[in-house]
Amino acid sequence: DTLADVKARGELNCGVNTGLVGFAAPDANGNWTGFDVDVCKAVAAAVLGDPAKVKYVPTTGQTRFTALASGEVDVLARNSTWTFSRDTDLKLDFAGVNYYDGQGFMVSKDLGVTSAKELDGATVCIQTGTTTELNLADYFKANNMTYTPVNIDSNAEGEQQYMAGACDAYTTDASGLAATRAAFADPENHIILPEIISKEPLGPAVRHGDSNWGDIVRWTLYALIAAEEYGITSKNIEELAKSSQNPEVQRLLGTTDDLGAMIGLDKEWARRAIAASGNYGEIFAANIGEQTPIGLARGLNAQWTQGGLMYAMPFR
Amino acid sequence: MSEAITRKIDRSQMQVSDEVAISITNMNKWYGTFHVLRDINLTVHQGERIVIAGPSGSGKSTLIRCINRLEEHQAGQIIVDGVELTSDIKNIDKVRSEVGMVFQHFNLFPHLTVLENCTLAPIWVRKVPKKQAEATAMHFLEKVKIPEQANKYPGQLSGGQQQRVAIARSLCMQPRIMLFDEPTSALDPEMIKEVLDTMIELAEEGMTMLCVTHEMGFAQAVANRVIFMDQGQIVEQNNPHDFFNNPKSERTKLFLSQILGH
Amino acid sequence: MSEAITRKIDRSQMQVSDEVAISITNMNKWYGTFHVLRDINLTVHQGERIVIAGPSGSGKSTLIRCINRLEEHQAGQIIVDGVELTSDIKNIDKVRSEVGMVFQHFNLFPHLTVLENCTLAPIWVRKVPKKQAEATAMHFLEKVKIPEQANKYPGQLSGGQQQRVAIARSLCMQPRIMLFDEPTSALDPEMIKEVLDTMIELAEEGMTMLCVTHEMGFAQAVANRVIFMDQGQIVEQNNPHDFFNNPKSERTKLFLSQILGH
Amino acid sequence: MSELHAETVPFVRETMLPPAPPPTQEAGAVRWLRTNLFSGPVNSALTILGLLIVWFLVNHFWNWFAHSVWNAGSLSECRQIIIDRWGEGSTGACWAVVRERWMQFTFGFYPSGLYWRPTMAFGLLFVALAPVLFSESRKIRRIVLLTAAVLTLSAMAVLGAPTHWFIFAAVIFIGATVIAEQNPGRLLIFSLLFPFLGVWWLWGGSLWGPIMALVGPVLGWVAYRLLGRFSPILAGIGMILVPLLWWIFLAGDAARDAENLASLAIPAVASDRFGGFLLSITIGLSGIALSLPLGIVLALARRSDMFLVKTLAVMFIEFIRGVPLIALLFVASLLLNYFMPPGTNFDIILRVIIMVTVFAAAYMAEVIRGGLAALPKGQYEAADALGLDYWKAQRLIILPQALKISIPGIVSTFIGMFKDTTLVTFVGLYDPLKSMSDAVRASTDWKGIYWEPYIFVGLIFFIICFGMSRYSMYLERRLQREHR
Amino acid sequence: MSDTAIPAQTPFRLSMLIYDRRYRSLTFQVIVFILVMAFGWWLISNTIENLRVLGKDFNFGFLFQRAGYDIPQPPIPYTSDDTHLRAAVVGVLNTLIVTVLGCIAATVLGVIVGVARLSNNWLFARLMTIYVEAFRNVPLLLWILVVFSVFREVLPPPNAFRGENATASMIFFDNVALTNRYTAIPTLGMTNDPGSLDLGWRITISWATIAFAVALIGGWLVHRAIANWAQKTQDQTGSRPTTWWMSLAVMTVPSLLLIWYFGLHLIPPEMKGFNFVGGLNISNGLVALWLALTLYTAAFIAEIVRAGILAISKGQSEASFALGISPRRTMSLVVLPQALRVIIPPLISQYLNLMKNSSLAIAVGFMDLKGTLGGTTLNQTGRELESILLMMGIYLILSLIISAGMNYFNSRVKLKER
Ligand SMILES: Nc1ncnc2c1ncn2[C@@H]1O[C@H](COP(=O)(O)OP(=O)(O)OP(=O)(O)O)[C@@H](O)[C@H]1O
Ligand SMILES: Nc1ncnc2c1ncn2[C@@H]1O[C@H](COP(=O)(O)OP(=O)(O)OP(=O)(O)O)[C@@H](O)[C@H]1O
Ligand SMILES: [Mg+2]
Ligand SMILES: [Mg+2]
Repeated sequence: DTLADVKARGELNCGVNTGLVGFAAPDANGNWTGFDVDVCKAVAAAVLGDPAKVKYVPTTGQTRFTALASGEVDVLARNSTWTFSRDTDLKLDFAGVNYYDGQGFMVSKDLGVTSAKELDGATVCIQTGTTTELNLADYFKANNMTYTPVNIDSNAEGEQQYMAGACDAYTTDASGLAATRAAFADPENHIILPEIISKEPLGPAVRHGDSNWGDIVRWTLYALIAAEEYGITSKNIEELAKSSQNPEVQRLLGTTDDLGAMIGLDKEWARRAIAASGNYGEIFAANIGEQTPIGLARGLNAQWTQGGLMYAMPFR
Repeated sequence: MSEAITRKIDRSQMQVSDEVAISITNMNKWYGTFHVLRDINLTVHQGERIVIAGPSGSGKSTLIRCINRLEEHQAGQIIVDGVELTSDIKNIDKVRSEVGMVFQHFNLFPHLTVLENCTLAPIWVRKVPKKQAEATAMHFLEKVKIPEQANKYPGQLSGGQQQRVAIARSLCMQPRIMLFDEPTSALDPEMIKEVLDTMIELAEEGMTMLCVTHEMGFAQAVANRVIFMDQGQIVEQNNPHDFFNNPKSERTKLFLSQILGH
Repeated sequence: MSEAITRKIDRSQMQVSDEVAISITNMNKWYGTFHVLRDINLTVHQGERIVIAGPSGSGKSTLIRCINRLEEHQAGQIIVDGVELTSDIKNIDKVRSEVGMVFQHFNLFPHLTVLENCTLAPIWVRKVPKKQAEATAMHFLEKVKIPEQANKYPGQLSGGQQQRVAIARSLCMQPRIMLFDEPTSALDPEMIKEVLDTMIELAEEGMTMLCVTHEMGFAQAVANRVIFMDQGQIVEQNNPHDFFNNPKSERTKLFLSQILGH
Repeated sequence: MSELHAETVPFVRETMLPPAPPPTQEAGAVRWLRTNLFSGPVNSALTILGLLIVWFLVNHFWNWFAHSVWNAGSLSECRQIIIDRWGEGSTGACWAVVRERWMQFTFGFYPSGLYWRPTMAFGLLFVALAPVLFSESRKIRRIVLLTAAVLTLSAMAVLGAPTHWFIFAAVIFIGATVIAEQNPGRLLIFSLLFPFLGVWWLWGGSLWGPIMALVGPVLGWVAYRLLGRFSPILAGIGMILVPLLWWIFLAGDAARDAENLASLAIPAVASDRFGGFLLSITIGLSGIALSLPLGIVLALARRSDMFLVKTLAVMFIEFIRGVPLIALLFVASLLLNYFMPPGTNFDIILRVIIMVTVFAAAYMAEVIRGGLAALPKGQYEAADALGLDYWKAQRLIILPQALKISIPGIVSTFIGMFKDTTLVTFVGLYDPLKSMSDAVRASTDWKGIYWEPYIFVGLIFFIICFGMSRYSMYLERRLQREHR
Repeated sequence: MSDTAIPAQTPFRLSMLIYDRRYRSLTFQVIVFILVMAFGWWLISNTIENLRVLGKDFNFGFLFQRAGYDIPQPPIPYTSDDTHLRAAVVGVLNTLIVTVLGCIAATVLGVIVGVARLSNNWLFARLMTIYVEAFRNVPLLLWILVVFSVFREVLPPPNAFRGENATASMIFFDNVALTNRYTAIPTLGMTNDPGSLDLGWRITISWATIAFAVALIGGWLVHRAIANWAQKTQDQTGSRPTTWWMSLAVMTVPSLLLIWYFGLHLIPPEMKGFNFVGGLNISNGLVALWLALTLYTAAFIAEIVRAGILAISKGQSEASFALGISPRRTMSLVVLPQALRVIIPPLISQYLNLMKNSSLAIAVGFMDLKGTLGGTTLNQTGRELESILLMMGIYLILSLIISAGMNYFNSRVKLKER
């Protein structure tokens, strides 16, 4: 029983990327920040009452699922794509989607390429151990094109490779491309091609077979999304908890019904989760939003009310 | 016998008791299929000094090494000081702590000082307190006339000194029987005398000794009995006088002519 | 002189021709700034047997090694068999194939059999057919009395046998001059005799020999001349009888007293 | 005619010649050049080739090194400074990243307030090593201890160590130096305690944990003593079983209770904070300390005349030596959890240390086997003849000598292992070389900095490994002298 | 005299299990065996239990599923539609390629450097020492990254070769292009293609290749025969006939004829689109890995060679000189045959190390065994237990083969001792 384990341990083990700016990266003092990290913090706040009680376990593309399966981490918040085989054969349960992504290509402007369809014969840099590798193979095959893959072990190495012109195109999730491009000395010389060749719903995953723990992570994520929908922010949350008349908000913040009891938590779990680093929108804006160096637009990740896909199931 | 008395040791003074120290009966040993020792029968009494001679490869070393079970025999019986040597570890340990052995190449422990070499076995096998073991060791080092070397390492000593340390080391276990396997053959001529003197002194004190050696002078001086071996068998045994002056077997004669002529 | 004739070799039988085998004039050698050989003058005639003695470090080995250019000299002249030793490689090769050398530590080739050791140089340097080289080798192995070891490896022989192989190996090149650098000093006493006997036999056949040795018995038995070196200089040279019985220089006297007293 | 020459040649030198200086060609710089650089056509060609290589290297890298910047806050600032100083288009090294992040390269994510703790542990390590490695030469012992003391204490002062710990370290250093003057063997106690103390200083927490762990061997010894009266076999079993039982069932609780009674805790630091050279050295040292005993056991087993024991040892050693370390690291990170009882989950650093230990132990076993084989058979026989049993003979006679002979091999195994600790990057640990450099590059300030971190880390590795290899060569030479 | 006396059996007592030497070792072995078995059983039962809890099974069926990923430059035909098994085989072949190339180059370089360190040229010996120490004391991973990065940063990208005013140009008469992705070299074309032999499993070998192999092997055999004849002549007459031109002829003439017959010609790589096409593009991952492994291992081999030569005492060459044997012959007849015996055992371990170190290919994206079976396959299928066990098994087998081969060689040249 993961919940009991986590509570007994007093610490949430959260699997994260070894270093992907904006999503999860340690700073010079080893403090982790990022979009995925904030999910960990929210879960820790909900379950343990303290967003700081997280042990971040850096995982590589190769070790992440095993770390989860073997119980080394309680939740894997590491930009992992939700796919059929992972959900079934790998015995994971995805708790939801915190970022809708898709694989794209970045090329240098002076290559004169405007569409991925023109990449026949190109050399493409990819990170090993990701779904990208499979998508890439499928895409070129489907379009009857050839390419030379350059398999790179880490993101940093891949960027270096691309910048030196050792590959014509760099492919990874569009969010990653944007982050990478943003960090270049000359972002204007690189373009991200319009084709998005795959669906990459990224979300936190838990071990298969512990539904209650899965529920906790899933609904913590929904709480963050719902909070944005209802305008609950980390600043106004205390006030709203007292004053809000919206029954959904009241239920969410534990002012009325005790939803927390149904998943083995206390009444105020969601309030703490949101307070940890804000609602989904705040987290997005703080880590990868347009104001950050990464500068991602909300796009698909906007609330459903704004034409996006972020849609929290009702708290009822 | 009487003619030998004029030699260095007065043999009549030395007590050879009736008590049996080593008794070997019908002992046989093989290395693989090679029959090294054949039907050895030998009784050694307390206080006897026996010299074993014979051509190279005749099994002298093997015989000696069987007596403290550095080699295992496969048939027959070896009883040392009343204890039969079988594969029983307790018996082996008992025998080994009663029997001292001095090797051709000294085999001192180079990482220990002379004193530590001498006290090691008493401390760890006999469980003697360190102080006491050191006192004993100094006593025996004095006996072999190198007390001043006690704190040196073996590598710093000459061959003769090393061999004397080896003798002292064996004596520190206060064995009832001493075995010597060509103790002087790795030494330079000048040093041989030092070691032989030490051995003669030991002999004078009545130690039971079995000594493989080619020093025939030594044999004549101290041995009660000389045993001649060839091809794994005891060919002849006799008192030194008769052995040297009146060998009976042809082989012995041949051997003696080579050794003494050399 | 006449007293020495009764020794093992009858010197009058041995022909020392007038032909000059080695002539060294005003030769000097330095190791770095260390002056090892100083103004060496030496003429050796065909058939002469010269023994070189002297304290350790006096330059005996260096002198011998200069003669077949294992060391380079820096001043003066060395003429071997009519060929002057310069840096000219052809001359060096010519000299080396005329001069045999036997080392203190034998320096046999351990990866080759005794026979191969002996045939290697004739085959590759003299271009002798293998069969013939082997026949010659067997002849010389017989001469040093170990033909039966021909197919063993050096590692399987005793020291004395190894040194005899080394001599045979040199002889197989049928050199006109043999150099020996302390050929017996690495051997056990029993084996020294074997090797000296071989050398005496060689001497009897009239081989020109230069031999660094401390075996004074050998010197007295075979040498025409004994050279005493000290501090890189030839201090005294004389026929063996006078050298041993009537040394002139103080140093020689001192040296002889040490050597012979030892 | 035969006596002719002998008669004519008698010669006596009356005055000895003084040594003369060698001919001018044979001395001084000319000679040196002639013999060392231009002694023949081939040699001259080689010299020219060598000069070309040197010129090529200098020509290509000199500018870059010469244009070094040490003070800057980010890579772009660095580049700006270089352009300002040396003009448009010039390139240069930006060592500012090392200056700014070298603590991170050294300590990883260790809490900065506690940097003094690993520093102290590392400094005191030399005290622990003194009786093992530097025991022979008093001069070296003095130099090593005093240098370690001065460096450690000043580093601790700079890093803001609490006064009482500072005094503690100072006392140990002074005490050790004094004791080492008389009998370095006595420092062995500290060497034995050091693993426990070191673990405590690095990971923090309660001292009671290490203490209770230490109680295990003590209990084992007691059991051995008590049971030894009945039967040595029983004693042997007891000696192994009692500590095991203690560690598995009681030690944890005992430590907790003791901690509650009297707290001996210092702030705990979790494993995931380890990184950089701290991680490498921790893994390396634990690996060597653990692999040495394991290697000895394996070597003895491999030389045993018991068929089964020997076979098992051979299989184990050959298996480990036949597989890349990186595969074993993946076993540590991916498979070890499969092999443990369900629910156990232990620290990744610990798992990596286990695998590194096993890996090094196989190599160590071969090194020690060589040492054992080099011992003359007479040593075994002499020990037997004195009545020493197998274990006593091994402990008192054989191993001390064999290990001494093997020191060079052991050191080079250690160097190899230390270099291999960089491979932990592939299982998500922050090794100094790749992960740390990547982590530094992941920050927006230093994105795109490439060579400087690598050169810096490589240089540190070089200094440490080269130092160790020189030390082992020195030991080898000295041992050769001794064994003459 | 009894020749085959059978030792008398003493009756068995229980205490003999402990105190009798014969039984004691038996007892001990049985205990060790039981403990090892128990430990093994414990591991296996834990694994089974863990697999059960996770709902996984232990099954190599995944090897026959579609791999779905691409491997650049597979040595045998491979596409993303092939199975994981085939991908693993590609990985093994890649490992072998880099190992074999690395061993050859490292040996050559190592021997040269080892000898150069002994040279009396002060400058050159020092340079070699610096090289050796630098490579021995810095982690291999760093060297791999450095070599890879040097290629990437220093060499021009392929598009620098494009267009009228290209900034980079090809070398060797426009046949080879060094780029920061790959080294483009020409392939061989035939005007008279004899077709190829199908070995099954979609592996084909051109008949031309086979013809050349036969020609070369045949040429080599004839060369051996010539050498034997020369040896025999030398044995008989003492002088060795000059045979190098005959050997050269039999080694080259058949091949030249075949080249003419098949109309063999070079097809130089050509810049087209993004990359060079037409030739063979050897990826920098492979080249960098190979070069780094070579440089690193050669540093160790140099030390081994140096030690081996130094181990042959000066007396050996002096004795040879004194016999009038020339320095060159001394080296080949006296010094090297002996040095070889000292050198070979540590050389074996260096070859093994090189093979194992090649698993660092992961750092440069070269798809060796670790990259395919232990990397992408493992990752895509989630079969870590099976993949890693299989991978370790393969590495183990390769190691055992290398060491068995070299041990055989070693035992043949061992010195005979007394
Ligand atoms: N471990 C062994 N295995 C096989 N044969 C052995 C072994 N030890 C000795 N032998 C053989 O047993 C025979 C007797 O050896 P032993 O050492 O007892 O002879 P020795 O009389 O002491 O000779 P030496 O005077 O040369 O010491 C010899 O032929 C020897 O080769
Ligand atoms: N290669 C060398 N370099 C420098 N000095 C050397 C060299 N070889 C020998 N020497 C020195 O030259 C001197 C003469 O050496 P040499 O070997 O000729 O003496 P030796 O008379 O043969 O002595 P020994 O009787 O010990 O063999 C010695 O002082 C020696 O130290
Ligand atoms: Mg013997
Ligand atoms: Mg000399």
